[in-house]
Amino acid sequence: MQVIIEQLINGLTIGSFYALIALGYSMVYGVLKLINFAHGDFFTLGSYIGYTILVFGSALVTSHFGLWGGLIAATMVAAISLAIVGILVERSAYRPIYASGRLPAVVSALGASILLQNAIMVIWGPRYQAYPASLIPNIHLHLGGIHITLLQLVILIMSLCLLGILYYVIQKTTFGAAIRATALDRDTAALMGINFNTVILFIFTIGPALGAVTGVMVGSYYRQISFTMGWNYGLKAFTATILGGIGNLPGAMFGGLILGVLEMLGCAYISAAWKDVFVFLILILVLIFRPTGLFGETIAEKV
Amino acid sequence: MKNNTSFKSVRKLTTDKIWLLVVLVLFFVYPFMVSNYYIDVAFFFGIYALLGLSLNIVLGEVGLFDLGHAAFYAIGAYTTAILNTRFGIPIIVLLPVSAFAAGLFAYVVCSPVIHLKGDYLCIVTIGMGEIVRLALLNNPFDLTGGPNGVFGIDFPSFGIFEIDSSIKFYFLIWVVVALGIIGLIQLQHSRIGRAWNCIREDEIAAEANGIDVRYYKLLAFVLGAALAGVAGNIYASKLMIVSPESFSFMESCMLFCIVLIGGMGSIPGVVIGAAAISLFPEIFRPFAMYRMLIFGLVMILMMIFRPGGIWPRKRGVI
Amino acid sequence: MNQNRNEIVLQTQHLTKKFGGLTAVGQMDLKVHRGEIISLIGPNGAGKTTVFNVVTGIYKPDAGNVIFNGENIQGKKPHQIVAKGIARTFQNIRLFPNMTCLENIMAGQHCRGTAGVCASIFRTFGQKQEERRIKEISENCLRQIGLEKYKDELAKNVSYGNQKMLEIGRALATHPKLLVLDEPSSGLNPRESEDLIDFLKDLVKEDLTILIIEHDMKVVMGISDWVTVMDEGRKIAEGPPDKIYSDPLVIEAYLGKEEDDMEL
Amino acid sequence: MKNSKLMRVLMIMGVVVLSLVLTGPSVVGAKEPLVIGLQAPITGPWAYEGQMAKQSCEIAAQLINQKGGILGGRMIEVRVVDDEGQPKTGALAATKLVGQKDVVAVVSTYGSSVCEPASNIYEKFKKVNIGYGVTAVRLTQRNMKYFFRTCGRDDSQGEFFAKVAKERFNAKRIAIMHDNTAFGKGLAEDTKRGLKQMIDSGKTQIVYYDAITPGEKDFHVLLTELRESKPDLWYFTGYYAEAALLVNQAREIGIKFPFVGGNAAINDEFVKIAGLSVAKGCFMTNEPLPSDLPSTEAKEFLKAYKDKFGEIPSSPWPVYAADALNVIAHAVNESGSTDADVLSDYLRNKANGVPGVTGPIGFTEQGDREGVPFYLYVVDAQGRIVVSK
Repeated sequence: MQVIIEQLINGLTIGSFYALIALGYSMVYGVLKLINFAHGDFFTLGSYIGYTILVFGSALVTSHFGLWGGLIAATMVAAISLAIVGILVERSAYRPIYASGRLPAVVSALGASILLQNAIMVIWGPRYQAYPASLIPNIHLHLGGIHITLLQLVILIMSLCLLGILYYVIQKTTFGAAIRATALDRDTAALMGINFNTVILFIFTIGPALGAVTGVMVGSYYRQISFTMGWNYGLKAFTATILGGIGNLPGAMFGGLILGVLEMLGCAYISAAWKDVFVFLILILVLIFRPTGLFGETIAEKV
Repeated sequence: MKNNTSFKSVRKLTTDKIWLLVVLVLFFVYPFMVSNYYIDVAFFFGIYALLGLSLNIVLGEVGLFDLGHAAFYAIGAYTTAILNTRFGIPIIVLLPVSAFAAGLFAYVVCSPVIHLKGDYLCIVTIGMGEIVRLALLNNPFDLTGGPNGVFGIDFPSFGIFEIDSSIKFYFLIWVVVALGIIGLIQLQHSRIGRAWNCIREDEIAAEANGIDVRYYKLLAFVLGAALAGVAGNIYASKLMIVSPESFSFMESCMLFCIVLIGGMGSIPGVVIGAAAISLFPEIFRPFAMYRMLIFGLVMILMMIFRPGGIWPRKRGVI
Repeated sequence: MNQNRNEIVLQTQHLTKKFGGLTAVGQMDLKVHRGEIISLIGPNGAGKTTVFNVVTGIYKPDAGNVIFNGENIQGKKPHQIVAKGIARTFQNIRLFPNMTCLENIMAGQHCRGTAGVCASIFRTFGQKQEERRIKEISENCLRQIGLEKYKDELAKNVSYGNQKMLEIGRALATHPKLLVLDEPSSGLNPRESEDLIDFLKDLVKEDLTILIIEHDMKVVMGISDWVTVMDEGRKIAEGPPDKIYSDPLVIEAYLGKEEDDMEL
Repeated sequence: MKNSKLMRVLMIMGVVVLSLVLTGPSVVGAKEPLVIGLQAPITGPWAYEGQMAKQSCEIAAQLINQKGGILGGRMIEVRVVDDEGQPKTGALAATKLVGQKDVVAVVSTYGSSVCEPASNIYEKFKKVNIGYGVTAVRLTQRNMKYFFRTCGRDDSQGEFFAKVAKERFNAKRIAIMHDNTAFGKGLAEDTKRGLKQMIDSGKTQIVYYDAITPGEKDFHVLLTELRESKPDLWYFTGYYAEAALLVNQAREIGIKFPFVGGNAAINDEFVKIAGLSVAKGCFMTNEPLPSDLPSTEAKEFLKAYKDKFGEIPSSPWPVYAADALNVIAHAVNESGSTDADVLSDYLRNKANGVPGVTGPIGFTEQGDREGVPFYLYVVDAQGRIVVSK
């Protein structure tokens, strides 16, 4: 019985990372209907910047504030720098293409992803980088016989808090309503006085920043980062967003968590090699019976 | 031919004729002037042209968002590899067989999901692509050889005439591509091509005007898959080994870029797109580390300045 | 009461369609007779377009069935219904914008052609012949609706009025027995409305039945042989146009109860 | 009008073909230096391995040239071709090198599924090619005339692991985990064959056999399953990146049984990522590491490498690439000719005990490296990888 709980926690931990990335992903995707392949690389860039801060800049920070201070400082710097990178990518790669439809934007996003991925490789080198073990708090806990590290618990709690905050901002505040309105129908929202540029500014700072935070979390939790990891996480985030239903931010969150648990079930009860096949089969089955995702509302096509 | 050909169109016809001659001459002369390496580069350009044309049916003509097309390419290649190495069936016989296998696979997989719209269909095709790749990797029933793939595939041979050198493969692939182009042009100007374009323009209106949308979407997928299967067959026989790495999600993305950069629904555009995607990495080989960096940048710039593609399709006079 | 009218072409029996809790159409019985122009009128939200979409197979009804030429077509797919002989237009124009006007008309011919993939690729004799036939019929159709000079113009570049006519032309190209028009005159100026009325009138002479949803009373009066009135998903009256025009129930449905002194 | 579209298509193909012709440089190699080709994954997922192989070959050539080169003073030049660790680009790279007539022989490549298509091309165009990072057994079962390899084979490592499991660990319940790559799965399959004899005698059993997905980060779920299967010994045949994650996360969920890695699983990167506290006590079955190579050539090579690049190669494969170059140079010098048939005959029959960085070099009839010793390594308290007793 204990093992099942432990596996569930493992599944939820993976799921919380997917949820966070999916959230950043579906902020851009929901509003612009743009499959932002570059989001996976925002995540990677965030973890690399976090790594650099931790290794070089944090000597002074950790001496003052201890290990946790270093980690928080790294996360902050990564988030801010990714917010800037997000805006730059939006201005250069996406803004000129809004007018020419969705498919060219996909190719441009792919181009941006390849560009970012190789830029990271050129700057930080092709080798795997490792978050230094000494800088990461490593405390093991035994809650009722279940093996869990403090870091795993902190990350689980932090991601749930971030999800909660963003859920509140998106669902309950007026600015959140503006974002949701733009997601549903950009032109009408603009007619209602919602300034499209501020919405874009918001989603292209919060989205990538969230990716960066997740990047630092993944880096500190697994302590190993590579310049190609963004591609897998990006694909998983896109899957989670679709599973939850396009343009539905809470849906993306739950989609991510469900994806994590599905992967756990596939890996534990079928076989580790076939787990991704299992996950994609479930996704396709869901879409056959609910063509707009789990939480996506089926909007009847008005004829 | 149009009877009242004005002077301008007559002149245009003759220049086209000259250009065709120049191209054909070049096509025949090229392999004898360059080293094997550049013949093989032209061969892989041909493979990507054929794959681009096959995806163009689904993405360019009907507008279905297919990011898992490499799965059909893999089915074609593996059908050829397994049947040839296990049962010794000659490659040429396997050409139609792998086209049929890929087409059948497309029909079986796409039937339950063909009603999905836009991005939902996209993620299903991505899922299908990943399932095929992972299944090949995990070697079910010891059939696909797992990560080592299937090796020892023979060369295609018509009785005594065996295609084993780069030059022969060069002519084989480009003859198949030329046949594909002619077939697709005929389809484009036929009742079926029009039906596909109607579906791309407005699905509801197409259905309400007597076009069986479901049938024609499936037809596009089956034909696209069959053509990709042919490309898989020729690729397998050229490389003599097939392994799952060649059919990754990135490969499907590259095919997607070929159709978009070339020009959706435009056959000459897709061929140029294939040239861009397959020749670019080779020409920029000396830049090594920075090669892919420039490649990503070019993709962005291309979409900013030519969103419609290098040679977009013009709705011409019929 | 329907004295000298010929046999029924289309009939709906207790047709019901619900969207969630809302009953858009409840127990609707509609009868359309051959060779006539029937108008279906009623205030906004009366369920006219919903009846339309159920008859043409876009929506599946919750209850009741649709009989066309004696055959129950309820539950059939729209393209099968078109093949049976019901062609339609849409309230807001749904042409194929990036295709030429001729191609739009040829699209209508699609269900009448038979050329398959092989025939198209190898250009068999039958296929070439069929293509030529389709092209000729389409060009005649364009000439019939007066748009042949826009033959190679993209549909989206043509004026709104012409787009309306083009959509009707496309529907006609499917050789229908029953033409179903959804507010054909909306957005047309008076002169274009008159042309439309004359055009529809001589269409009927060629053994074609027309069912129209319409708001413009002048067009309804000018054109219909029979009028059916709907309100809140139910049929409240039907009969020849002049009788309907003065029917108190109809006026009440349109203008609400209190104003008694409504000047006509 | 219809065929004008067809003409335009062919016209464009002509322009593209034309541009290709112009860019085809005609290679005029200087007559004097003796060119040895190196095909390696300079970019792509294995870029790190490729670059180390390139540096190793440059050092090997530099050492030979310092001693006056071969064939009476001809200097050795290394010409590098990148195959990105992909089968398709592997074939292209091979065709490129084969086309250059001045390339005498080729040190070709890392990764069995990339080497496969490349060696077919080298065989067809009669070019001696020596694999340095390809351990799949089947590569030398194709009775090829021009293919050799300086690294060991999976099956020899599999048998070594079986010996270690019996004598050193006396393990009854063994768990084998691979990563679904050509190398990882090959070694896992050969280890299962190596253990067959012990399994049949009922002494041991394989309680866990599964694969991770390369590129993944989180293995907690899989490791919990592993823990539940209660093995005494855990053998992971994948690469060091995933090995570090696995060992780290295994300790997190309370796994105590010993970890043994395949020959690509443990290097100083592994120690850095896993952290010293976790890496301490991990074992590895591996060919002799450069630092443990007894021969004088090894010391000389490592010193030159360290002087030029600041650190010695962190995995065994680059050193095999250097030895491949050494044995080619030696064969050319001894046989006095650059003809492929002469070279291949020399390597197959006359080359035994050729002094090399990884010890004496000789080849079996099929082209495998003779007598590749395997050692059991362990990470000691200071994080150094040393031969375990």
